[in-house]
Amino acid sequence: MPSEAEIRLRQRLSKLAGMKLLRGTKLSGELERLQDQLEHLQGEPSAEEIWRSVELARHQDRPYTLDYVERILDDFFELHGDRARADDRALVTGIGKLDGRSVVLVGHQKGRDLKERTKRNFGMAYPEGYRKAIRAMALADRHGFPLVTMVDTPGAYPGVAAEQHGQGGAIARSQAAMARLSVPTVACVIGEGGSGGAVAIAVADRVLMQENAIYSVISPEGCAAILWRDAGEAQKAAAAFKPDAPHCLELGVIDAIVPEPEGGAHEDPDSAAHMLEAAIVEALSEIESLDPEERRTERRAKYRRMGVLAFA
Amino acid sequence: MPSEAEIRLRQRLSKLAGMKLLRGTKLSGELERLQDQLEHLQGEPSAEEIWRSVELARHQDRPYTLDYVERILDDFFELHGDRARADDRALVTGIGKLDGRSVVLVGHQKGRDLKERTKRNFGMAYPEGYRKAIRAMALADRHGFPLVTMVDTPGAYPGVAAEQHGQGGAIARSQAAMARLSVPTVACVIGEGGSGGAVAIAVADRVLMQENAIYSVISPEGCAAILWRDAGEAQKAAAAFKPDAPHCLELGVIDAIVPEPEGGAHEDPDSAAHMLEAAIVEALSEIESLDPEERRTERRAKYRRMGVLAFA
Amino acid sequence: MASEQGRVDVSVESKQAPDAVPAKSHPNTCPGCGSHYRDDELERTLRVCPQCGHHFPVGARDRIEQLADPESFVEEDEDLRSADVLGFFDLRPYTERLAEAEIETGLGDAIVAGSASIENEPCRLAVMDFAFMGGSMGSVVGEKFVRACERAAENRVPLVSIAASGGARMQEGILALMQLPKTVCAIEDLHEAKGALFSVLTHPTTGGVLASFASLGDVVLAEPGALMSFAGPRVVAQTTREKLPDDFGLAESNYRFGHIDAIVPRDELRPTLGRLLRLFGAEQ
Amino acid sequence: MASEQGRVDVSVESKQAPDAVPAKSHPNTCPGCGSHYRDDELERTLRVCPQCGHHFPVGARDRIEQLADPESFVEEDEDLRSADVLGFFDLRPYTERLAEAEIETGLGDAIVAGSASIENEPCRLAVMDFAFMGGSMGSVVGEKFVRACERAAENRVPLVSIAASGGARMQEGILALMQLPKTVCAIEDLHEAKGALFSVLTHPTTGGVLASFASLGDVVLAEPGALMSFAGPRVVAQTTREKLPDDFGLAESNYRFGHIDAIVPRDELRPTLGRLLRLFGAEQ
Ligand SMILES: [Zn+2]
Ligand SMILES: [Zn+2]
Repeated sequence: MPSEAEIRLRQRLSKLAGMKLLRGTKLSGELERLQDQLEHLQGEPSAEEIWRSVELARHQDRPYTLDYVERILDDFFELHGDRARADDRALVTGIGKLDGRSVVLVGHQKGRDLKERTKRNFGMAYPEGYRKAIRAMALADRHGFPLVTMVDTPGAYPGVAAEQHGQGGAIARSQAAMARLSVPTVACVIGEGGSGGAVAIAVADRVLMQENAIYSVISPEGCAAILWRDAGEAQKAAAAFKPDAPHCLELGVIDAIVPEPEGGAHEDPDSAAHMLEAAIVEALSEIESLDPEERRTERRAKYRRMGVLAFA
Repeated sequence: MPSEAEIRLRQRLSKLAGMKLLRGTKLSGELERLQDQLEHLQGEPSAEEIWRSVELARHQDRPYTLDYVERILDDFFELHGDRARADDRALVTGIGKLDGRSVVLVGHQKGRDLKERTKRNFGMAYPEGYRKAIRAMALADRHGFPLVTMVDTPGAYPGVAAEQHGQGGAIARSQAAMARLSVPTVACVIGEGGSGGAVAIAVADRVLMQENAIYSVISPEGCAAILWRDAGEAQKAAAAFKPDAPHCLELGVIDAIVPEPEGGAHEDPDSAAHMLEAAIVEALSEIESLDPEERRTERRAKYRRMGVLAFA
Repeated sequence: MASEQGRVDVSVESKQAPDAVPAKSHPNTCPGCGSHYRDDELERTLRVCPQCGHHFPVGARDRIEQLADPESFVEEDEDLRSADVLGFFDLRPYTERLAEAEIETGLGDAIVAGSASIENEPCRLAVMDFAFMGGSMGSVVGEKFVRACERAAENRVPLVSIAASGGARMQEGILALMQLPKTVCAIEDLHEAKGALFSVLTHPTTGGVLASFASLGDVVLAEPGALMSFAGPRVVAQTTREKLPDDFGLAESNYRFGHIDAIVPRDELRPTLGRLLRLFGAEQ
Repeated sequence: MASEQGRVDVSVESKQAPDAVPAKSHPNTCPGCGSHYRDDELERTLRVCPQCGHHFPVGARDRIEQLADPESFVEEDEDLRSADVLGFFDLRPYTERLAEAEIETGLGDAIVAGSASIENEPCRLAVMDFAFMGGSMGSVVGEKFVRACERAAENRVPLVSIAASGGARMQEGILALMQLPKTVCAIEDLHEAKGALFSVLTHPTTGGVLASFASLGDVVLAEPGALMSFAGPRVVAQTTREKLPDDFGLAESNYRFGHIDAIVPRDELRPTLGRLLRLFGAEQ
């Protein structure tokens, strides 16, 4: 007998009834997992709840990648530089032990105070950052280390030099590198998952998303500026394109929602790290046993299914 | 009954009798090929003959890479750019048809007049040039196109920006890329094979060298400046470190010498191109039939053997 | 503010904006030199200004006519349409915008795909059309591109892609963003099958399309003067308060910085693709 | 003129030059702050100036003592010697220079290799010595490095390489240049066997060693103030007539430009390598 959450889920899915759901083939298997997740949620997020996610995802005290690294990874050693031009501090890469195994970490990094924000360019990477990430991914693959990424960026940096250095191509190639990896990969959206700059490091076997993180094709302000010609309409825009975790889960874009402490991750970073670690370890244990070739095929098949189509 | 050339060869090799020749295991098989080659040579090159090679290799009318490309390759399409920062004109990459098959070409390019020399930076590549080469190599491997390289550089460019952009690392990684390729690879030293900048694109299944080309660890002037503190002693230096083709063949560094027209390649570029094409096609036909894995193993084994050792 | 990166310049995306800026001039008036042409005049010159060489936009069907051998093009997946999975509503519902775009352009979405031959070399074609909602990429563009990759691999022929796009289609939300990895994964599969992709960038190719399949061609070509940037000029100017270089994001600048293999004037595009098809083609 | 690229600055290579420039000061006088030390004082601080942090050169055997667990180092291939295949003669025969270097340094060539453990983690060590003909790389350096790679792969332990080199050894001509691809191929083999290389660059690491194995570490570390450039400062200055930046080619500049993972002061080198060995080690 279906639970209330499952009924709610079925109702939501029924909205798609007239369309061919690309990922439909996997739906029955996924239903159980979705159900588990939905039990923790209180109904369809309202416009206010979505906006609260936007605010929490950007909260100035929210834990950043390195806050989790120091709580989750042992013996962490940071890898620097793209071996060509620069070491982009908006994106950190390194190796550490997670629950006994060595993993490679790639994550955006924001700054806490003005000085560090400038150094980290507000978490907005240049192409050099993505090239450093590609280098770290290659190292992971060479040594069989799983890859864990942490996504937390308003977006890739939109600057003259960034364009000249090939921002679009770098983001495309970072995704391609992740599509090629033989090792297990887990991506975690831990704050702002802003557009191409986010998905560049989020093409993974399992994509996790914290309860109050956002993941979106455009920032609310950017969307509002284009559609309403008024960045102040950001709240309305967010309600329209729904960057919150429940909607991302429902659309099959992420594989699981990671709970946060009451009030948001910043209220208790230790607990937040503990929950995130548990989710990553669980996700890894699911995929580590797979044959590498099969794992890669499934990863690509997952993205192959993304999207919703109608027919003329 | 051994030919005079073979006797001469044996005499030369006998100088090494007291040492363990690393490539000794292959010597018996190689003797025949060496003999063929040596029949065309007139004895041990003298200091004057070596210097004549240096002069011919640098002759201002000597055919450059693109002179051969237009004579040897059909439907040539040049590939530009390193997909990061620049398109280095000192190193050209492209695809063309050689004797009916598509091949990827990578070669240094000098300029004929002052304007083109500047544009081509005298054939001295920046790291960006080697990164463009690595990109072309990856394309060759992806599509199963054989790789043909043409080596003609005084050396990698020694400038402040070149160092800042990672000249040493780029040269190392270009060699590593060639060591990894599954496709057949042929390198041709067609002029100056200057040091690291040359070997960066010359790690190949078969290394050919034109009769009057040179291949060396350092330029004669550079060596003279260090050892005699006088760049004018270049001729003496060249006689000491022997960058000529016969010596390179004898030491096992190249696999065959490609004849040039009487007086040097510049006297008849069409004939020179014809001879070079024949040699490349012959080399390719030798290695195309091999299993890719075996070919790569043999390529690395060849370099594994290079060097001469003594024992305490 | 740095909040709009990943998006295209508003002016580029005017087709997608609710109150499109009124066209400053007639579409057949050359922005390069001010000359004005009749439709049939421009048709004869492949929509390139004979005076100054300015490349006017070309719709998907016209482009296919310019490139494919006569009668060779067979369209595929023409019945695919976008779905309004988010119930997206700004000033008007997304569904209404889609219907309007279909009526205006006669296209089902911003891409037309099918089999063809160019200079007698068989290939697959995937051609975008900026007139359909600013060439924005949603589920349909992603799906049709992926199917084109798959068929190119099956048939062992190269895929020729012509991009013209303002970026990801925000009305499809996060699923639009997912078309980036979706198309990227398809190219990886194509490459593992030893298939080739030739990517041609036309004005404009920005945002999510540049940050995915358009940048991943084995060979990347661009038309003269085409804007190809991840972030649009207006966003960059607003964010950085820098004065932009005159050739910001243009094909010429991208060529200089090593991002494309060649800038190909429109009348050379067909022979260039023919040459590439001979070099990469099935008879290899 | 541009003829010396690929070679190291003459000053760096003075050990190799026939008329070595007379030492400007006592080797135990700090070039950073002018302080003078007794041997035993410097020994206690790992040959780092306690006043200003200047890192004095360290010979191969001292370096091994600093890094390896006591009694853990077992040398290999100590009997390999260079051969004078070219009959190289400048002001004196190469063979004479080799004999002199061996007597002066007590080493068979510019590299010492063997098995060891660091912080109880087993590894292979390959340590260069600048005192032996400027740390130049000929057949022996190449061969011993390659054997160290092979043994690291066989024993499934990482290889730690400590570079200090003026570049390829010109007295061995083209065979010296061939040590570049030879060591590079060995690292490819090592990587395919899932082996790891940690490369530590010390002052100076230039020319052919930088352009081969030293740059290819899975992790690349450098000591503070170490010169690491392909072409030496003097060659660059002569060729380009540019004024060089103050930190030209130094580890600090290379770090900024993205070429190394970390600058590690000498007293942190052992724990850093220990950490890396735990991360990459066999128990993985
Ligand atoms: Zn005009
Ligand atoms: Zn001092």
